Parts: sequence; structure tokens; C-alpha cells
Amino acid sequence: MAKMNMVQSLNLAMQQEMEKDDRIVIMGEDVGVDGGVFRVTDKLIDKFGIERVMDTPLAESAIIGAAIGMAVYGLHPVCEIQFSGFSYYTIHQLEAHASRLRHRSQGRFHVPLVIRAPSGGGVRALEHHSESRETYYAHTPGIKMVIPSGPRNGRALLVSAIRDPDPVIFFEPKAIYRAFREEVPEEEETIPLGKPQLVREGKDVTMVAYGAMMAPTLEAADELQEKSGISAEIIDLLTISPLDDQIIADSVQKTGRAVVVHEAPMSFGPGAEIITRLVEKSFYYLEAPVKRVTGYDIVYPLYAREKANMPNSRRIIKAVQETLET
Amino acid sequence: MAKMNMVQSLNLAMQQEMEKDDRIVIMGEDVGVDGGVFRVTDKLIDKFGIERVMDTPLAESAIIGAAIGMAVYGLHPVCEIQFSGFSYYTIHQLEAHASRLRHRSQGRFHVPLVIRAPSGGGVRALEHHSESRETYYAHTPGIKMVIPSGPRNGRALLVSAIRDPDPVIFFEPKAIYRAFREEVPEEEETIPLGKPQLVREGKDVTMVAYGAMMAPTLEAADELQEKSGISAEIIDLLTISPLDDQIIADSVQKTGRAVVVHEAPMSFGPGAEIITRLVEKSFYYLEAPVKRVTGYDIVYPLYAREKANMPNSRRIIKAVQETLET
Amino acid sequence: MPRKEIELPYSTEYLAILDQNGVVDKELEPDLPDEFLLKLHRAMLLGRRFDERMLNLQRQGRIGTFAPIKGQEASQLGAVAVLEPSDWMVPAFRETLAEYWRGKPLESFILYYGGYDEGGLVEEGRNDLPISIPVGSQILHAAGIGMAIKYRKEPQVVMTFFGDGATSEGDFHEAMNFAGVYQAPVIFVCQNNQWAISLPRAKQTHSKTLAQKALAHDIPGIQVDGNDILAVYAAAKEAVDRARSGGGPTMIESVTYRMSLHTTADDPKKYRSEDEVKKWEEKDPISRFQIYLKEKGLLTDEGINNLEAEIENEIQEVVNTAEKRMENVDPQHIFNHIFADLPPSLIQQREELIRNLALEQKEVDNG
Amino acid sequence: MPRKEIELPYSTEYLAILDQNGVVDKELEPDLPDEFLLKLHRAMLLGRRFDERMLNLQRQGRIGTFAPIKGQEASQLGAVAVLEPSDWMVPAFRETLAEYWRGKPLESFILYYGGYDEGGLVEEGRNDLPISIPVGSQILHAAGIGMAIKYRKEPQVVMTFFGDGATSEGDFHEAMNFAGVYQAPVIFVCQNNQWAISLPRAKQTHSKTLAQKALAHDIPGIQVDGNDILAVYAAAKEAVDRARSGGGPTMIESVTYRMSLHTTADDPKKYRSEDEVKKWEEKDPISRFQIYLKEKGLLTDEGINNLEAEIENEIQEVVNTAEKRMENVDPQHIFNHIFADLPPSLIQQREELIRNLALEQKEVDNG
Ligand SMILES: Cc1ncc(C[n+]2csc(CCOP(=O)(O)OP(=O)(O)O)c2C)c(N)n1
Ligand SMILES: Cc1ncc(C[n+]2csc(CCOP(=O)(O)OP(=O)(O)O)c2C)c(N)n1
Ligand SMILES: [Mg+2]
Ligand SMILES: [Mg+2]
Repeated sequence: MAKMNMVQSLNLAMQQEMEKDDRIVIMGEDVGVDGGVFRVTDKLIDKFGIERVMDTPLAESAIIGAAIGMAVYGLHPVCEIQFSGFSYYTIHQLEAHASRLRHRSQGRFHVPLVIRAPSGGGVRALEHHSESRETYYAHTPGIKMVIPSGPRNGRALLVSAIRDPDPVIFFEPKAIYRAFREEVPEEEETIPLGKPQLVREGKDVTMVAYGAMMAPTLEAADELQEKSGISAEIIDLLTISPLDDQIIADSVQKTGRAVVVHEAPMSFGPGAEIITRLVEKSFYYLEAPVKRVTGYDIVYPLYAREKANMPNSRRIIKAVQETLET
Repeated sequence: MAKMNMVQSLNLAMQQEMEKDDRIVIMGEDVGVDGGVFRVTDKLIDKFGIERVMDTPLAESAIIGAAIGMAVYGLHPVCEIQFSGFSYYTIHQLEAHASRLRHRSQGRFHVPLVIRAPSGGGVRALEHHSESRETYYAHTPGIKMVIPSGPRNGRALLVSAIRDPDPVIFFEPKAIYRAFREEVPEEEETIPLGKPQLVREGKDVTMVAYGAMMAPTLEAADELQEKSGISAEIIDLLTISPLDDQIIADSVQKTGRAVVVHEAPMSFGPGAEIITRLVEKSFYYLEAPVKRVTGYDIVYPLYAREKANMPNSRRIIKAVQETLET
Repeated sequence: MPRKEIELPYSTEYLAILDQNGVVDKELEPDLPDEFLLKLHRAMLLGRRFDERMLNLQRQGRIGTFAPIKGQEASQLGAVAVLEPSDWMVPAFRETLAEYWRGKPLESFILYYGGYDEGGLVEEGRNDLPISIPVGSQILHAAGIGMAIKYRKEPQVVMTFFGDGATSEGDFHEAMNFAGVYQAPVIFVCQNNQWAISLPRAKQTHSKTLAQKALAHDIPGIQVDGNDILAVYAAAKEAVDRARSGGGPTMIESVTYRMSLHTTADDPKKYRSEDEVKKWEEKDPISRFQIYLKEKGLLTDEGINNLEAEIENEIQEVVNTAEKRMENVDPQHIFNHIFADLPPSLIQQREELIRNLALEQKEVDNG
Repeated sequence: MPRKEIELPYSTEYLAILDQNGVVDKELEPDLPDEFLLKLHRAMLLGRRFDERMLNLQRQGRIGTFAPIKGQEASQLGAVAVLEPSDWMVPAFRETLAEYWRGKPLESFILYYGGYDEGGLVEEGRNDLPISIPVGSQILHAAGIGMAIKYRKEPQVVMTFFGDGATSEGDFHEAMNFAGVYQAPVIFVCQNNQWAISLPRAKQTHSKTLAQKALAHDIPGIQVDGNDILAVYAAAKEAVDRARSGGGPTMIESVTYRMSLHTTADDPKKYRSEDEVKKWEEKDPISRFQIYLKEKGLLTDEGINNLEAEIENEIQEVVNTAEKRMENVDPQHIFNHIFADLPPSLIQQREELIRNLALEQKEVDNG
């Protein structure tokens, strides 16, 4: 087992899958010679050549549209959109085709396509480089929306995404690309898509988060434990959609209280779906209103003020305390 | 006052505003000579000429992108996207520019732009002609998402949208274009954006809907009243986002129960936000889980089976009954 | 170091072989076997008659909105007739005849436009995408299929269809650019039928031709008389041969005319003159091809009559079976083919639908 | 009725006036007043020095990521220098010098790249859009502004900038097509700096030039030596004059080179050779312009030295004031300029932020 950051572990996932399966091709802007602006595809071009690692022209719709054609033909394209903030150039292709060709062709075709894109804030980036818009994709039937929270689950989820027969949007929280390292086994490891994970057991409150928000959520939980003896159960969604709420329901039926955390804007965001599922299925177990700690419904600010918009452990702790006080 | 269907009343709104304000121009595919495929812009070209009613080339991104430029210059473009199912070609323009130019230019520019698009199902249409994806826009900060439910409020809301200094997405439920007529006054009438309306008072349950779903919701309420003496309070959202939840909260604090109805797919849909707001602000008034009656998380079926996907009064009644039973 | 003109590798050409009176340019006439010519003729005629029947079915409320192909039979058939079965085809939504030629059962069209998702089924072995309604979007899929063919070093090509209106969409240019960069074996066939609903070709773009749009990407582009099946065939043959031998993509602008409605929801009287339609009726692709075949001694009036009867029967049978199949609407079907495996949340939703249906049935049963 | 070439209204031309050794083509030399030439020179030099200083600030962690313009001074200044103040300009994100020339305070750049939204302020009277980062998207705004100018019958034009990479985006073609159809007064300036991050121009598109992409839309297109300010100016002048007099849009491909990094987050050593950069250094736009000015007797080495000192001071002062302003971060500012009037839900969110900030302050105060 090697200690890896998430850039390395995602790279490993692609490399190992490509070795096994020549249907897999990588495509995107600067993914080849440059190895991707975050180096996630670093050196893959040296190993697999320009036929399998394609530096495409600068056209997102074309990357996804062409990849759909390739997928229908029988390849498994793994596309990089340089920043999730530019993935909106492709929604018409995703909504109209990637998500529907299985249905439209009544099963003859399917679209095994992975779209990787760095997402989220916290790296002092330019405009359009910090947003979290996973809701667009989570709300679109026929596609899966996955967000890892660290090197190890990132690698395992990416392998699963690549092997999935249907289109998967894979947002990589750029704030954790190099934030920490984890042991990542050389041998194959997968995590089934569509299954949130219980990452810490607890009894007083359930905390639900994903991606880069796992870090402040865990931090908040630690502090709550240490300073106030509050024991939080923590769930990492991993797959945002299709959302399997079973584990969340189970947890809240035990704790009676919950806080949901995401960077995405509050309104019509992922938190709303989670809270609603709890209302639908665990209403009588809820002892207090479920809280959400999220980005605001604003244009993402330039970096000098981005912290003001981003959930942090202080805001999360406050939310938990309020939940417990009532 | 004349009896009008919604096609006529929306046409009236545009005509009257254009007479008053030469900044207003209409643009879109087939909006001129053809008067729009649903005839909503019928004859405007005869009254205002091809400079003000532009039959554009077939390019949605260009329609919205150019309209943004025109709006920044000082015009007030009212764009038609022929079907909301093709509005996704423009999300990058909306997310990156229409919604942000006010902020990016720090107030120097703003984007008074209306995007009209027929939306929703129920008219035996082709693929991509029946979806409801208002969530994409509702979740995008800096734009307003409006959906009328009839000729009279349609006209009044469109006038408000045209006068609004910020970008407004205006989805027109095509199922009610010609479904019924209402008295629409010749004189000016507006409805402030951002204010849901109480359309019927009641005491047992709150029903929240909008657009074409108002009809089955009202139908369900009538039947519940008649057959079971259940008195439903009904709220028509009108503006989906920014969502003002005050009136909903007030109602539920009275009734203690609520059902939300929309055609859009269930998960990560508008209903989730409404239910979550209720949890956040009216939790202790809720006597039963809030229910939602929605489209399923599926590829919208071709028309022979679309009814199976669409909320109808039977499904709504059942949801209300379940809410009341608990 | 003056101001000078830059020489470009391609220019834009025009090709026509069989004129509207059925006169053929002997030098350019492609050498096609008689049976093949007759097979083309039969398909064109069937395309025309099926179109008429579909319009009829729609007017009777037996199917929903559909897009007639009348007038564009040569334009699409001439191109697709060059393909091998193993090649790929990516249609827009007005390629009924091209799809039929490739093997799509007529029944599927009726089911599809009748609102049954089953009509979308692409049978195993037919390498065609289902129709694509969002204008221009499918062109990129063809670019991708071309790239995949090249990756696999297969001797295939892919042909995609789109309209004059589609050339205004960014996806069209992005696809041409990708195909150019990767020198993918893609044949871009633009059926310029002069109208995009109510927008005439002249207002769609300022350019003199659509074929010249290929110059932007250094792709060979040719404009052909799209009502002349020989010209369309010849241009497509050249393009397919070039693509198959590694020569990269080609764009063909097939100049034709939408003689009927945009779709059955459209009323062309709002925006175009009867005179214009009349003028184009004289250029009908079928009648000129019939003159040609008669002069070649391959066809007689009697033969045409027999063929018409045969086709009528064929269509009637298909309508019968399709309508039979349409009697059975199982609503649960809407949950099929969403994902390879239905996730728990969708299973729950399907269960809800089943419960609702049962309830409904009970109400019906109870009167 | 044979196969024949179609004559098109435009061809693609190349223009260069001042070569890399400072030798001028007398016949093509534009007739510009001395002060104006010196003003251009001062701006170019300032552009270069400010760029260097920004790089420095970034390396010291005092500002964030930004995109240097080094090497592209002539390419952007030559074009924008033709505009009247009342004209409009729509930049991408590598037009620092063009924006400065149009009146954007240097301080704004520092604030903006320092992460302060205030840096985006467009002062009243300057008809420029703020920078646009999503590649290609802004080109459409220029098309729309051109259409609005035409609607208002104003004697204005709009000039927009974008890179070689942007020509692959659909929005570029959609914008050109709209401008062509509406014959809007738009000047499309493509700064072909040979690279789109790591992708070389040759892999961006199969076409020989970028200027020829205008042929797709029957818009005049010209390729100029973008390191030759006289050629860029001359081409832009011709285009602006044509647009202003109702002659419609023009595309200019300005052939230049990105001598520095893509952005400060980029490492060009990963993908391009030092040799290539060296070769282009010999074509530096500033040095050749200085030779020209010296030969014209307008500039001396001493004059240059004085100017350099003057510019250094000017920049230092700006850095000082900007850094002062950056000391004040009021987080509430993030709720400004979202809508004309903040809706209730956002007022509530702002209140939450204020409460959080107060709490934080309390924690800080309590140590
Ligand atoms: C992206 C998109 N925008 C709008 C429409 C509505 N629409 C359907 S067909 C059509 C015109 C298409 O014109 P053209 O490309 O020339 O094809 P034709 O219909 O003439 O075959 C339009 C505007 C659509 N289907 N997709
Ligand atoms: C739509 C979009 N995709 C990707 C990016 C990331 N990106 C920023 S600049 C750039 C290259 C742009 O190349 P070019 O248009 O030649 O302009 P240059 O940077 O050379 O000035 C890329 C890929 C972006 N900003 N927008
Ligand atoms: Mg057409
Ligand atoms: Mg470049």
C-alpha cells in the first residue's frame, strides 16, 4: 500500500483500468502532454499513446458529444472537463443523449461514459473555477452523479464509474486533490455506485456531507465530541444521485436529528432532497428540524471572500448545537 | 375585459409593453412571420416590424448570448426558446453571464432579459417537448424562475418579467396554452415576481403547486371537499425562485399538513426545497410528513404513456388522504 | 511582405447529373447495376407513399406529430445507398427513408410516432442511432463514432444527416472541427431543404452556400442537386471512398426541398408561397428518376402501377400490425431502459406506480 | 450541368507591414500622427512592465492566478486603438492592455486578480464588458451588442477578442453567423497566440488559417502579423470603417505568440520547447516598433529609459493603493449586486452571515 493524494489515486485508477481494457480512452483539454491542469491524467499519454489519451480541441460540447458517439460504438470514454464550471456547455448533450440513448434505443445502445471534472471551491481560483453545481446533474434522470471525498474512495469510485454501463458524472473536489494522503492499495478496489457510506458511528445527531465538505464535517464532529461530548454519526454520500437514502434513514431513526452540509447554493440544492427524504420516510423519528449548512444563493465570490460563502466547522457546529438545543 | 386563453394573454402582455417601450425586442426561432410555433408572438411582427421581432437563425446559445449583449447595451430582449427542452443549449450563457454580469461588473451592467419557453407535458408531443426542468434555473443564483398557471396571471407575470431589471426564465406550461379562458383586463396588470399566491383558503391541508399542476390540484381539492369534506388551502407558487416561503409557512402553521405537486422529476426537484423550507421554519407545526406528488425520475416517456408519469388528481387525492390519515 | 491572398486547399464545387427533365450527363453518370437502380426506385416510391400514409394516420389522430420527408427522397436515399450494412448512420428526424433503407421496420415508425417508446428500438445489427430531435446535436455523435472507427482501425465509415437549420448550431461546427482534426471517416450530409420551419435558407446564414462551411475546417465540401439521386449518390460515393481509405471527412450539401409541412403541427401557408412549392414540384426527385429509368428501358408505366399496388399492400399490412401492438399499453414500461439496473429509489417509484394503477383498476372495476 | 467550382464572395488575405527587423512597407504604412504613435508605444511598454509586475505579485502570493499578455501587446493594442471611446469592447481574459487603453484603471486588475470583486467594476462611460473566462462565450455578447447598435442606428461598432482555442467553441461560429445574418458592426479579433494552454494551434483545428473560418459565414476575414502593430492597426481600421459605414462584420486573425505562461498556474515547459519561444522573441512586437519609431526620429534610447522609469513609478503607486484597498475585506459584500433588490430569502441568508461573523468576532475577541 502506498500513501497517495487524490490526484495520484485517481491517476492510478485510470491507469490500471486502461491496462485491463482497451475500450477505455481518455479525452479532454490538456489531458495528454500536459497531464491535465491538475495533473490527474499525468503520464497516461506516455503509457497509452495519443490514440488513447486525446488532447482535444477546446470544445466541451464536442468532447461529450463525440464521447457519446464513441460510447455507443463500444468504447468507454473517460472525459475530463477542465473545470465543472464549464460542464454547462454540455448539458444539452447529457440531458438529451447520454442519459437517454439506452431508453431511446430501447436497450440496444447504452452510454458507458465518465465525465470527470474538478469541482468546488477553496483553492483561491478565478471566477467559474469554484462552483458546485452537482444538482443540475443529480436532477437529470438517467445519469449518475458521484463525488468522492478522499484518495482511497476516490480511486475506488472512479474504477466503479469507469466500469459502469451508464453515464457517470464524477466531480472531483479540487480542494482535496492534494490536501492529504491515504493508504491506497495496489490491488483492485471498488465501491458500488449508489451507496452512501457510514464513516463514523454516533448517537446524538446524524451528519450528512460529501466531497470536500467531509473535512469540516469531521472536524466539527471531533470538536463537538471533545468539547461537548456530543457523538455524531457521519454519512458520506459518495453517490449523490440516484440517491439511496436507506442508510441516512437508518441513522436518523437512531439519532433523531440531522445536519446536512454542502458547498452548493442552498436553495434547490442537494440538501433539500436529503431532508425531504427524511421527512418522507423518517418523519416520526425526527426530534428537531433538520438543518442544512450550505453555500449561499449568490454568485460565487472571487477568492478574497470565498470563505464567507463556504461552510466551515464553526457553522456546522453551530447548526448541530441548534439542532440539539431544540 | 375580454375572455382570453393564455396564448392570447401573453401576446397581449408583449404587445402592450412593446407599445410603451422601444427597448423591448422579441427574438427567437419562428417568432416572427410564423408567430411562434404556439402562436404566442402572433402578428407582433406586423405591428412592430422585423427590427423588433426577429426570426433568428437556429441557434439557442446565440439567441441568449446575443440577447445578453443587447441587454447590456440597454435593450430589453424577450427571447423565445421554442421548447424548454432546448433551453439547455444556453445554460452556460445563463449560468456564466446572464446571472452574473450585474455582479461581475459591480453594478455597472445588468441583464434585463426574459426567456420564454413552453414547458411541461400533456400535449402528446415528441421527445424533448414535454420535460419540466425548472430546477436547473431555480438552483442558479442571479436568475428568476417564473411559471404562470393561467391566462390572467400569465399576462400579469409576463409584464412584470419584462419590466424586471434582472434575467427571468419564464416557463409557459404548454398544456394550458389553450386549455381555458379567463377574463383579462385591457388595462395594465402586474403581479410582483417572487410572491406565491394563496388561491384558495382552507384549514385541513396546504397544497402547493404551480403551472399546469394547478388544474389537477384544484380538481383534487374540489373532490376532497365534495366527497370527504376536506378543506384544502391552495398556494400557487408563480415564482419558483427566488422562493419566498412566507405564505407557505403561514399556511402550514395553520393546517399542519402539506402536499406539494409538480411534473418535474421527483429527486432534487422543486418539491424538495419547499418541503425543506417547511422543515426549517415550521417543523413544530407539521402534524404529518409533507408529501410530494411528482413526475418520476425517468426519461420522459413518449406520449402513449405520459399520463403514467404525470401527477393527476387521483394521485394528489391519495397523497392528501395519506397525509391526513397520519 | 505585402497584402496577399492565402491559398487554401479546398474550394467549393457543385455537382448535378440528372436534370429535372430526366436528362443525364453521360460523363458523370455513375455506373450502377440495373437491379440496384430499381431497388432505389422502389424505395423512393415507398418512402413517398409511406409518408402520405403517415400524414393520413396523423390527420385521423391515430399517430402524433411527425415530420414528412416528401421531396427529399433522393437527397437521403442517394447518400445512404452508398453505405455498407456495417457502416454507421446517424440521422436527425427527417430521414425516414434512409432509416428504412438501412433496415428499420416500417412498423417502428408507426409505433414511435404513435407515442410508443418501443418504436425507438434499434435492432441488433443495424448500426444506426435512433432519431435525434435536438437540432444539430447528433452531428457530434457521428464525429465520435468516426473517431472510434479510426481508433479500432475498422474499415467502416459513418454518415450523419442534418438540415440547413442545423448549420447554425455550434454543435455542427464543433463536430466538423473534431472530424477535421482527427481525420475521422465521417460524411456530413446537410439536407438543405430551404426551410427550417418558417425560416428560409437565405435568413439562416449569410453564406452563399452551406457547403462552403467546410472551408472553415479544411474539409472538402460539395454542393449537389439533392433531387438528383445520381448526383447525390456520386458525391456520397466519392466521400465514402475517401473516408474509407483514410482520407478523412467530407461535407455534402444536398440542395433539396421540403415539399410538405415541417411537421404535422405546422402550417406552411403562414410563411411560404404556393408558387415556390409549385416550382419545386417540377424538380421532383422521383419523376425525373422514373424518366431516366424508362429511357434506360428498366421501367414501364405498367411496372410502376404494379409497384404502387404492391407498396400499398405492404404499408397496409404494417399499419395493421402496428395498430395491433399499440393496443397494449403497459404503463410500467416507462421504467424500462433507464439504467442497466434500476436503483432502489426508482424501484420504489415503480412500486408506487403499480399501486396507483391497481387502485385505478379497482375504481374502474367498481365503475 | 457539369461539376463546377462555385465562386465565393471572399478569399482570405494576409497582411504585414512592419517586419521583425523594424523594416516598414512604405506603401502599406498607415499615416498616423507622431503623438499617437508615441502613445501606442508608451502603452505597449506599460503593458509589458505591468505584466511583469503582476507576475511578480503573484509569485509573492500577493495576488492569485492571472493570465500574462507578454508578446501580445501589438496584437491587442493595434486593434483597440482604432476604436472611439463610445464604441464597445468585449474582451476575453488576456486583454489587459486593451482594457487599460480603453480606460480601465490598473488598480482594478490588481484588485480583481487579488480576489476582490470590486476589481470587476466597469466605470460609467467605459463601454467595455468585464473579462469573460468561459472560452468563446463572450463572442456572442459582441454579436448582440452589434445587433443593438444597429437597432439603435448608432454610429458605434463593437470589437471582441478571443483566442485561437476559442475558434473551436460552437459559440464562436454562432456569433459569426448571427453577425453575418444581421450584418452587425462587429469586429472579431482572434488573437492566435499559437497555444491554448498546452494545445498547439496545429492541433486546434485542421484549417490552414483561422481567418478562413470567416468564409463559412461570408464575412471578410484577414490574417495579420499580430506582432506588427501597424498591420494590426491597418486591418482593424479597415474593419472598423467598414462596420461603421454599414458594411457589416469582419474577422481578423492576429498571428502572435504567448511568450509567457498560460496563467500563473501553468508550466509551459511541460509542452513546448524553449527554442520555439526563442524564435518568437526575435519577433517581439515592442522592439520592432521601437526601431521604427527611432528611425522616424520619434524615440531615443534615453527617451525609452525615461519612459521606463516613469512607468515603473506609475505602477508602484498603483500597487500601493491597491494593496491598501485590499486590507479591507467586508464579507457582507458577497451579497451585493446579485439582484437589483435582494429577495427575502437572500436577506435571511445575509443575516445569517452577519450573525456568524459576529460570533466569529466574539471568539476572536475572547482569544
Ligand atoms: C435545438 C433545437 N432547437 C429547436 C428545435 C425545434 N425545431 C425542430 S425542427 C426545427 C427546424 C430544423 O430545420 P432544419 O435543420 O433545416 O431541418 P428540417 O426541419 O428542415 O429538416 C426546429 C427549429 C429543435 N428540435 N432543436
Ligand atoms: C469553456 C472553457 N473551457 C475551458 C476553459 C479553461 N481554459 C482557460 S483558457 C484556456 C485556453 C484558451 O486558449 P485560447 O482561446 O487560445 O486563448 P489564450 O489562453 O491562448 O489566450 C482553457 C482551456 C475555460 N476557461 N473555458
Ligand atoms: Mg431545413
Ligand atoms: Mg491561444
